[in-house]
Amino acid sequence: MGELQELARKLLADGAVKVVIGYEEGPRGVRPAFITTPKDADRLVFDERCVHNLTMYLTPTRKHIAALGKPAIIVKGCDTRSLAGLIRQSQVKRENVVVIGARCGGVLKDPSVKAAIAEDTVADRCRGCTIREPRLVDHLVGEPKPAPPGKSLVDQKIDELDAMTPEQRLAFWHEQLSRCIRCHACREVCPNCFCVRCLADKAEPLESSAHLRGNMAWHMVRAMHQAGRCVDCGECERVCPADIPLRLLNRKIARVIEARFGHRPDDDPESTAPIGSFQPEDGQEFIR
Amino acid sequence: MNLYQPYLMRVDEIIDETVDTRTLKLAFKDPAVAESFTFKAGQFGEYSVFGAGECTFCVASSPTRKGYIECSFKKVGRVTSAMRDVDVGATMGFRGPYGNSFPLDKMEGKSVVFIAGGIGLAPVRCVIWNVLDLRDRFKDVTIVYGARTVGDLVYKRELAQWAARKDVKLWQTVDPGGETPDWKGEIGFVPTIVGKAAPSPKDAYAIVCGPPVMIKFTLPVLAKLGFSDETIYTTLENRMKCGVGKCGRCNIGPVYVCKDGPVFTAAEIKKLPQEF
Amino acid sequence: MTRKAFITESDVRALAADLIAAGTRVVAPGRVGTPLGERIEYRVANKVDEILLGQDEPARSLKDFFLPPTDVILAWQEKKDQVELTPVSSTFAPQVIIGAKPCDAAALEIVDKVMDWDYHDELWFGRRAATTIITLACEGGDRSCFCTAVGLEPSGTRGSDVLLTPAAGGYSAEILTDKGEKLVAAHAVRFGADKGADEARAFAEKGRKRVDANLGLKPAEVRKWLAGHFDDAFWKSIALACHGCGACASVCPTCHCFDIVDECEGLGCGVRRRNWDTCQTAKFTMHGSGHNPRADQSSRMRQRVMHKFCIYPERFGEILCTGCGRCARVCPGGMDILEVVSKVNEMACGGAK
Amino acid sequence: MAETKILAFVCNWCSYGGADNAGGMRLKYPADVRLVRVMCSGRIDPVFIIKAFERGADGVIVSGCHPGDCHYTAGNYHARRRFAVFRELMIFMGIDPRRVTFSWVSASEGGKWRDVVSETVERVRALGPFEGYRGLTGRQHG
Repeated sequence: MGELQELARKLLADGAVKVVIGYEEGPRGVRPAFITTPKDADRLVFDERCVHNLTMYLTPTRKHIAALGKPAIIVKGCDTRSLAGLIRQSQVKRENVVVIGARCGGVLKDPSVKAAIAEDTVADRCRGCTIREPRLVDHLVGEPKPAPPGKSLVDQKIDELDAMTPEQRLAFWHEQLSRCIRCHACREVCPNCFCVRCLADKAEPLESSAHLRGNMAWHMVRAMHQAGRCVDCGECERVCPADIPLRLLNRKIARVIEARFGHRPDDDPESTAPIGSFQPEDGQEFIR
Repeated sequence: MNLYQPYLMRVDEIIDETVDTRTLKLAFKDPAVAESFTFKAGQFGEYSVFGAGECTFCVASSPTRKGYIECSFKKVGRVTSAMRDVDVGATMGFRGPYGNSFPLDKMEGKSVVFIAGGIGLAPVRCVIWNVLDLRDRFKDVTIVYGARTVGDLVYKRELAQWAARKDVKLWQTVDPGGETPDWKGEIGFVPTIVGKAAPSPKDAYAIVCGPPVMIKFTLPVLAKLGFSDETIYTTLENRMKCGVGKCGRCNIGPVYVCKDGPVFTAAEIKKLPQEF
Repeated sequence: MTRKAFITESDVRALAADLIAAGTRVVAPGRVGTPLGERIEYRVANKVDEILLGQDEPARSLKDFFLPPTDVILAWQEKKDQVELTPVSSTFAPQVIIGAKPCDAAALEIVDKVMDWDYHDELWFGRRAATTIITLACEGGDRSCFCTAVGLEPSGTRGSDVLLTPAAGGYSAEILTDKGEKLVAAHAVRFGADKGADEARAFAEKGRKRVDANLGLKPAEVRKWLAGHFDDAFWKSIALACHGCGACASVCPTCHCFDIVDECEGLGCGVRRRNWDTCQTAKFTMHGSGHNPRADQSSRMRQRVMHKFCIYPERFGEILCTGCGRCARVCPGGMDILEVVSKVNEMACGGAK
Repeated sequence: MAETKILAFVCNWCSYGGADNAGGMRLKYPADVRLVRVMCSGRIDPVFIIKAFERGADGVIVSGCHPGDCHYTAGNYHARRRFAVFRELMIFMGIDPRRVTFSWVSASEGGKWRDVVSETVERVRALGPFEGYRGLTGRQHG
């Protein structure tokens, strides 16, 4: 058995953890798995189809997972930034979870089909990845992998949008957001969306209807609430049943924050959040 | 026009029951509707404040009183907050009546025991007045009503009226510690007082309404007194939106509270999955 | 009173062109380009060449056109102490759906039952009455399809007014209802004499076999098991990966639950809307007091499965599922209703437990 | 030119005082503006601005204490970061940022308040009503 499965088996057998949150083979490709007995550890898989960011299963909103007992979780390098965020925001205590880092060389755009990582198969968010070897971990598994190829298309698309006229941009977003049906799947899979009661679940101030006015408000508010916290794991975009390019919004804001406040999401639980902190000398050229 | 279109109602009277509960008396704006509108004790409706939304309550007034309906509510959310803000003369909406009702025809000629806790008196009060307005058709009427504190007792004016009537046996109670120095009623939890009141199960029906915990402990007391589960009625309130079996949220297993209820016998409730 | 005819693919397009030219709304599968790639959706066709007469399943079902994600049910306007209501009309302009999936057409008939349960939902049936559905037989979908397990057919006629089944040179057309007959009569020039019936039968047979391979089910046994296992540990085990997002319900052709909300359009005026809602979120059943009868995700998951395979069949004699497989395709947690139901089926039939 | 509807969110300690001061000094400015007083500019959630447009505002003014003057020490610094991001988001979504004025107005700056309002009104009047946003529900019924 592989290194990962052996480690999981041991953790469960020793009683160090009660559940290993990882990936297994499902009817339509790889999916999240919750392994609770040593003999089931065989079911675990880890390869380039493991696109899911599992860290949201650690948030206090997932009561049914917490009920299983102390978890171990399999994370990719990128996922550790979410984990660091959850620790930073007091949602997860580092000592309450065993972190198994898996070395990663990028995941697939279409995880339902097995394929090698290449320029045209790799998920866009993996391009330019700098964190292939997770650091915030208790155990590290897998062989070092080469960096995923290619340049981010999202950044390219943002540049295109920035170059458009405001009317064109508005038309673009109207077209995209008109497909939104307000299922809020983007929120539910997001490790940052751990609010006990989301603003969107209240009758005020957001309109819950799936018309363009309500959709614009929801996506702007969500983007604002993600500002400085989004780690671009791309889960919201992956799960959107309407294929709305949500990464464009979050990535744009991340770029604004980096340009203005010099902050990038990292895997350090001690770092400061850009929204929620300030510098007296922050730019204010837009303020009268 | 569609089935979600409410009747327009005028707020005729506002009665503060406790610090956080209030009763609104609503009259139909359309005289034709006022004339033709009928309902049965136990039925509910969707009350709305335009701009805030709809909310589900039983009709708290008796079907024997025509031309108006009353609802009693506690301020907990957006709609009930808006309902607290309306003034006399304001316009509200009402859809209904929906759901089944208490079997008054079956109860005729029998004794009736009413047991209620807190604001659970609202649906029971509807039946009480229905019975009292047709008093000669029923045998003994016993009412056991309790609340956490004296301040939490609703329909105080009517409690006084019932207390004054010779043809009604009224037991009022408050939870220990909830009494005031001049409190003349009982002190103790509703199930205990029911045991003390010990209404006869002979030819009798019981109507129980209140917080789940009160119902839970009252049912064994009634059973001990000899009431069968088929003669005990209660009403369930689940979150609802449509009131007519379409919106899909009020079901408890296979039972739709809006269509099969809200009135159930204890026997029916025991058969339900414990998900309410 | 079904009769058969034949129509070529170019005549289907010509028929659509005639309808569009006459101002009838035509809804058909079409490609929608997004920055994330192309998707196929049922949508209003403005031009004939947008219509896709293929086998790909639209990402969303037809319910959007009968129970829109958001729909105005009335408008109000305050005037001093008075409120004026403007009811919305429940008569709708005619629309023709071309190229519907048989499962999506069948879903409408299934949901009809609840929409007519003692109270007649005028908005639903107004749209139903205004719509003529030309269905395109299905060759059997992918591995998540299981329509034959819930009593439907890839070439089934339920809910359709006209069923087109591929045959050499075009489609064998089965005219199933008065509405279908009326449409065909009005466009008689587009239809030829019946031919290709044998090919159509073979197509249907092939499709059925293909779907059959995915899942065999004994719905009555499943229902019985579900009715008796409300508190089974099974429910806890299947909901772990569930995010409670409700994406499954939003793409489901039969999920019809909704919310009613008021929205202001300024001061003293606004509209009341009916919006899609889903049993998968916590707030769906949350009481004003904060008490929630379905407090955890496993109870919400159970509700969805129960509603589809036990409650609805008991009430209306229909499984509230068409086996279209969309929920499995869209689930971010990789959950699969096929898997859940086959496990139930196994427990129900295999004597386990 | 037609009157527009401008909603101003002003902080209790500085900008509301500034507006008061403008009134006290009998400074004249267009009557298009309605004030909503909040305790601090840090309380002004971007969703307020969105909501204002939804309910029919043609323009929005957001105003708080000058940096360093916040009654709560740092509320306006926090607000500044948030607004910087929100403004860029608006631009990215294609919403005209000229419909929103961010400003610092102290309690003694009646003149500045008049200028902020006058400039905003002039700009928003030139842009015309913002029915486009409020009407995004597309009330079609089909």
